[in-house]
Amino acid sequence: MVDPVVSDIGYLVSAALFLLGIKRLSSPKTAPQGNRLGAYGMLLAVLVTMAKMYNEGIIGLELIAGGLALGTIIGAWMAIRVEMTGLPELVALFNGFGGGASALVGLSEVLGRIHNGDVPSPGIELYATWVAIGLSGLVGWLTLTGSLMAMGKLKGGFYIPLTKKDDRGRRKWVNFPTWGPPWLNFVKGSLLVASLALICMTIQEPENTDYIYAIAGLSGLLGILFVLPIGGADMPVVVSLLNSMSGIAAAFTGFVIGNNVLIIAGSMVGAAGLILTFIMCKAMNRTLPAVLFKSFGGGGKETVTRTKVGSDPEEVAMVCDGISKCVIIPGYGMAVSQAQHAVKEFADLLEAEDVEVSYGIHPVAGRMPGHMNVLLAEANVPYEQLIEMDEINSELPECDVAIVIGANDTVNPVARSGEGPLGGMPIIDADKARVVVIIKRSLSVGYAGVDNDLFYEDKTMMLFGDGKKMMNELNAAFKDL
Amino acid sequence: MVDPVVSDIGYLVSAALFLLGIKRLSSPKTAPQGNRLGAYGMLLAVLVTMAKMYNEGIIGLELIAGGLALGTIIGAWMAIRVEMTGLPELVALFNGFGGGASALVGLSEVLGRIHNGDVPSPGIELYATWVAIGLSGLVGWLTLTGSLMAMGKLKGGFYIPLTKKDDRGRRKWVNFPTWGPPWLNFVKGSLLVASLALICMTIQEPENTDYIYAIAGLSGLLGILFVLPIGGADMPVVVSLLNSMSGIAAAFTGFVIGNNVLIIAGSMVGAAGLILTFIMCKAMNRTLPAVLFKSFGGGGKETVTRTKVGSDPEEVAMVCDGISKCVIIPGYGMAVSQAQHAVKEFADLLEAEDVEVSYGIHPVAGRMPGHMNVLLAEANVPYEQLIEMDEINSELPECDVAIVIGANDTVNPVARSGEGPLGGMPIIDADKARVVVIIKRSLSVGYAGVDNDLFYEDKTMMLFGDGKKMMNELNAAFKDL
Amino acid sequence: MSLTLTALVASITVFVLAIFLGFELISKVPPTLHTPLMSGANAISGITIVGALILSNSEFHNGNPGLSAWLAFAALVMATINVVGGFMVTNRMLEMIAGKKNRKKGGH
Amino acid sequence: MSLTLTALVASITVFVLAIFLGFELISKVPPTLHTPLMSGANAISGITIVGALILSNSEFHNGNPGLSAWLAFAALVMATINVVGGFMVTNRMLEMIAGKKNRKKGGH
Ligand SMILES: NC(=O)c1ccc[n+]([C@@H]2O[C@H](COP(=O)([O-])OP(=O)(O)OC[C@H]3O[C@@H](n4cnc5c(N)ncnc54)[C@H](OP(=O)(O)O)[C@@H]3O)[C@@H](O)[C@H]2O)c1
Ligand SMILES: NC(=O)c1ccc[n+]([C@@H]2O[C@H](COP(=O)([O-])OP(=O)(O)OC[C@H]3O[C@@H](n4cnc5c(N)ncnc54)[C@H](OP(=O)(O)O)[C@@H]3O)[C@@H](O)[C@H]2O)c1
Repeated sequence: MVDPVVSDIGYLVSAALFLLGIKRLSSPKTAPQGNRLGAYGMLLAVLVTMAKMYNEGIIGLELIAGGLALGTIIGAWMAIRVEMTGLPELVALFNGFGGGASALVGLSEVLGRIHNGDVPSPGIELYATWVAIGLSGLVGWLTLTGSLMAMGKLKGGFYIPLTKKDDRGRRKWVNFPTWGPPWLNFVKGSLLVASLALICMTIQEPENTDYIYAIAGLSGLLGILFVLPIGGADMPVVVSLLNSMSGIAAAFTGFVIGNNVLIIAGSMVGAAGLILTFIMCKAMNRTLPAVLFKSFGGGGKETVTRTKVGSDPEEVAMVCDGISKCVIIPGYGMAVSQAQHAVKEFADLLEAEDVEVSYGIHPVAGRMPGHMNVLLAEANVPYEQLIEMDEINSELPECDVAIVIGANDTVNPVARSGEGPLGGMPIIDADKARVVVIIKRSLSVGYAGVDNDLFYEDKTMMLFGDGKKMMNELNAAFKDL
Repeated sequence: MVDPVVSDIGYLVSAALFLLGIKRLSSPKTAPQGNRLGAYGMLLAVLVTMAKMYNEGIIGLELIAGGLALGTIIGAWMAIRVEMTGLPELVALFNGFGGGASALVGLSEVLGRIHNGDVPSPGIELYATWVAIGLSGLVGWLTLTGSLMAMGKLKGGFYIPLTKKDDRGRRKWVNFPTWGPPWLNFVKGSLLVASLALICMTIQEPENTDYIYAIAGLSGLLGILFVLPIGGADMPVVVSLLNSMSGIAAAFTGFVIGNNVLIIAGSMVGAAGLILTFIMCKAMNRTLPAVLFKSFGGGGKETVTRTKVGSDPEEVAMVCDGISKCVIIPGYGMAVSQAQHAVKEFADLLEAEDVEVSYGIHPVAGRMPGHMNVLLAEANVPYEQLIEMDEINSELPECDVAIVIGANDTVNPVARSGEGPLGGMPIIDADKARVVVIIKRSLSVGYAGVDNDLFYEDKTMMLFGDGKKMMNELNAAFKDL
Repeated sequence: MSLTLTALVASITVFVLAIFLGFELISKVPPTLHTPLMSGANAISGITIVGALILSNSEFHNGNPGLSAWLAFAALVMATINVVGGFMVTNRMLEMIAGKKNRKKGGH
Repeated sequence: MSLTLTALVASITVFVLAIFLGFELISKVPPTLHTPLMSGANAISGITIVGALILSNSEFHNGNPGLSAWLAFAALVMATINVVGGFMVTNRMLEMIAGKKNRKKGGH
């Protein structure tokens, strides 16, 4: 008699842990603790559920143990194996799994009920349960396919297997498509309306599984079409939005199986994720509707027609000799080439000569928010040297040398003009420094696919090559001075 | 069949309105709207309840209509009639009524149940209901008596009726007592423990009304002893804490009658009130335990032994002629004498002579937070001229004349020494101005009962008399110049 | 109104969530608004009026109000004073603070 | 698991409160924490694992798992990946950001 209460209270505690977890995750000092609290909450919820099942008699032990073991191994393996550059994709993938799981739970429940002849007669229970199943399916499948699309876009594209390798030993690369004529929005709208209509129809004919499968199909398609027109540069925002949706899907699943902890945790994540989405939009200087309904960025690479003579490490080392202030501006290229340790070594060399070194961190440098901070922290760069955009911009006019390593869009002066895909995005004013050194492999464009005038300015020295290799050569040259 | 749902949803909407109301009340622009949302929520809750009762059959119509009418008339009359200086007392009184109402509901429920023989047999229902009744009584009665004490202390004292009138035509005035030896904390602790023990005993003997009455008695006494040692200057903090408690009492009442809207609204107010209490403590530069368990301020007036020759309005008007910057520092005395319109007129006169006028607003000037802002807004002083303490302090050294009207503690330099009742309270540095004019009726002390050295400084001109009268004379003198 | 365990736990869930919500709702309040906020929240805590209403209607014995009905009546009066007075007085304060500003904007 | 109206409304109440709570919880997040917060919240949304567990245990017919049991199994695997991988990866990110700082404090 007392058991269900104990488990209910256990669920309540776990919901409270989630709540505190989310709250702590949003502040730098408490974030690791926040994550741990969330994990404890989840562990508690699982244990309480198992205890409850144990009380009622476990019949599917193999299935349960197998599922848990399999999921744990795969999840842990992915989490451990992933490289830092691959993090955003992985988060998107996990998110898709979450949405998919919610949809599957709903599907399993409805099929099981139909099979067992346990369909309620028309009345509040039927309406509430079937609507919840329909909605958790709609949101869940959408999250699954949308997240998989987002993952592909975050990778930027893929190598076609079996094609001829080029001179750098790589196979043919295709970009993930970004395509969205204006009329696609109508299609998306119709799909949504059709799915909702199908949910209404499931109530009329609760035993008809066709409707259920149709909802799955339509909402899966909707997820794909939803992400298709959105440029890769906007993917973090989309993933955050999908994250919010996977929370909502979990909450609906909670209505399906009548469990409060799913409702609480799911809707909390749903709401918090939505707020985070807005915060991220603001950081990228965009509005959510603009992100979702106007295609932008990440698509076709422009062909570069202008040329610029490259410089060499020795020349750059000489320029850096005897200066008093140097700002290092890292970007995606530093992440790809894992140049952070070499960068840190260079900074140490400069500091030994009493040069003041700081790092200018653009909020969307790299491929996920905070990407640069993570990498530079890994290389033991002191936190105080990581300066945020606004602050570094006021320092740059007094800076002797700005070293831009693997960044492009985030220092592109065209953004100030307010036009084109980058228009209006705040940038780091690298061009205000006395000398600008840019380390990248070519003159080609960055994420947003926009040419960068900064490369062609007189004060700019281009150091063509892989980021890590060039930094190491630069360090060697500097030591040889 | 559908009715209870409609009413439940109505309650849910009203809870949401309360939530938005509280949120909006905490930001200047949305505050009036927040209050309105709260009122709509309450109206909705009442209407829903009436509709529900109507459905079930109304038997106590006269009682209900009479109670609502009587309460509305008294409440509205009090709210309309109150003077601005009396606001804090009124809030305390209303708060006490809220707590008392919760306690009475619990009492009514338990007596009714005992009378009807509707006492549940031992089990979860008995435990939950009786504990909730006990707790709502404990918190509710405590809130009632504590709030009444707080109200008395906010008034500062009372005239003893029927005593001989003095030369100003006033009867004998006694200060509200502030008394709290350290051992009183033990007494309070014991009372609390005893009340909790009584609640446990009501569960054993649910039909025994003696316990219920004993809880009421003890917790009422506890409320009195709780507020007795706390000085009048700390009353707003205490009222805020009691406000939080009245919310908790309402939440417990919600458990008693099994109604979610009471639980939601009550616990929300309870939590929000607690946070507000901490915020207010911080603004007054104190900690909550210090406020609650160390008696301070508002007590015995020191006898003034030193003397200072008063000035007259003509002299002050001459000093104010031809200056370029004047800061007006209002305090409780301006509120009492309703001098704000005269002050505004004086400011207009100065501004006509191109003097820069601003008002220095101390966060705890007057008898409630924001007291001065309310009064000056009433006199149409532009909002931009009301400068907060920190900001005005950086301006005061360049100020020619500081006019202190009815303020005392908030400009008392002794606070900087860090000792005595005022020690450590941030003050407005009126003494940094070139000339200080102080308008008050005598040399006597202010709220905290501490003598003020500023009165005796050479640069200080005392203008003795009622605030409004002196301001009007000053205006006349200034026009005559 | 027989209380089941599940219903009790559901109520406790709501209680806990609302407490968390209350904590989160208020973060920074300028001193000017301390009093109106306190006063407005106080008016909301008069929600106990719902309980007073219900009991004023139910605690009758053979059509006559008993002691507990009169207690409920007293609770109803107090709660109504708290609610009506509370919202009105808060409104008065806020009109002083904000209303004047608005009127000014319109006027000048 | 027959659903009454009252229970449904109670669930909706909880739903609404939790949504409000979610909105209030997050107010200002520094850009560095956007990704970990997203990733951690995502792991929490894997709470659907509870549903998958329950259904993995119940959807049997004569002791044999039917289609819906296998669906629940798939859901369980996915949810577990989401939960385990999600918390671990978040932890890795945060260790990068914050852990290093702490180690430094200790070391130097
Ligand atoms: N932070 C986020 O949340 C986020 C997420 C998604 C998208 N975005 C978008 O990504 C962009 C970030 O700007 P960003 O300046 O950091 O990067 P970027 O504009 O994408 O440019 C990166 C540059 O690095 C170079 N590069 C690539 N691999 C390299 C290697 N191995 N060694 C050296 N250089 C290499 C590339 O030039 P070469 O090919 O010539 O070497 C490329 O031009 C913005 O448009 C932003 O909106 C941001
Ligand atoms: N704001 C709050 O939340 C709050 C609440 C409660 C207590 N307090 C406390 O109250 C104090 C506020 O400081 P304060 O500087 O505003 O006031 P105060 O220190 O209380 O001094 C007010 C002065 O006004 C004078 N006065 C009284 N009636 C007057 C009249 N009709 N005309 C002219 N002067 C008159 C009094 O002197 P005479 O008798 O000589 O005229 C008195 O010294 C602080 O100690 C604060 O902690 C604040």
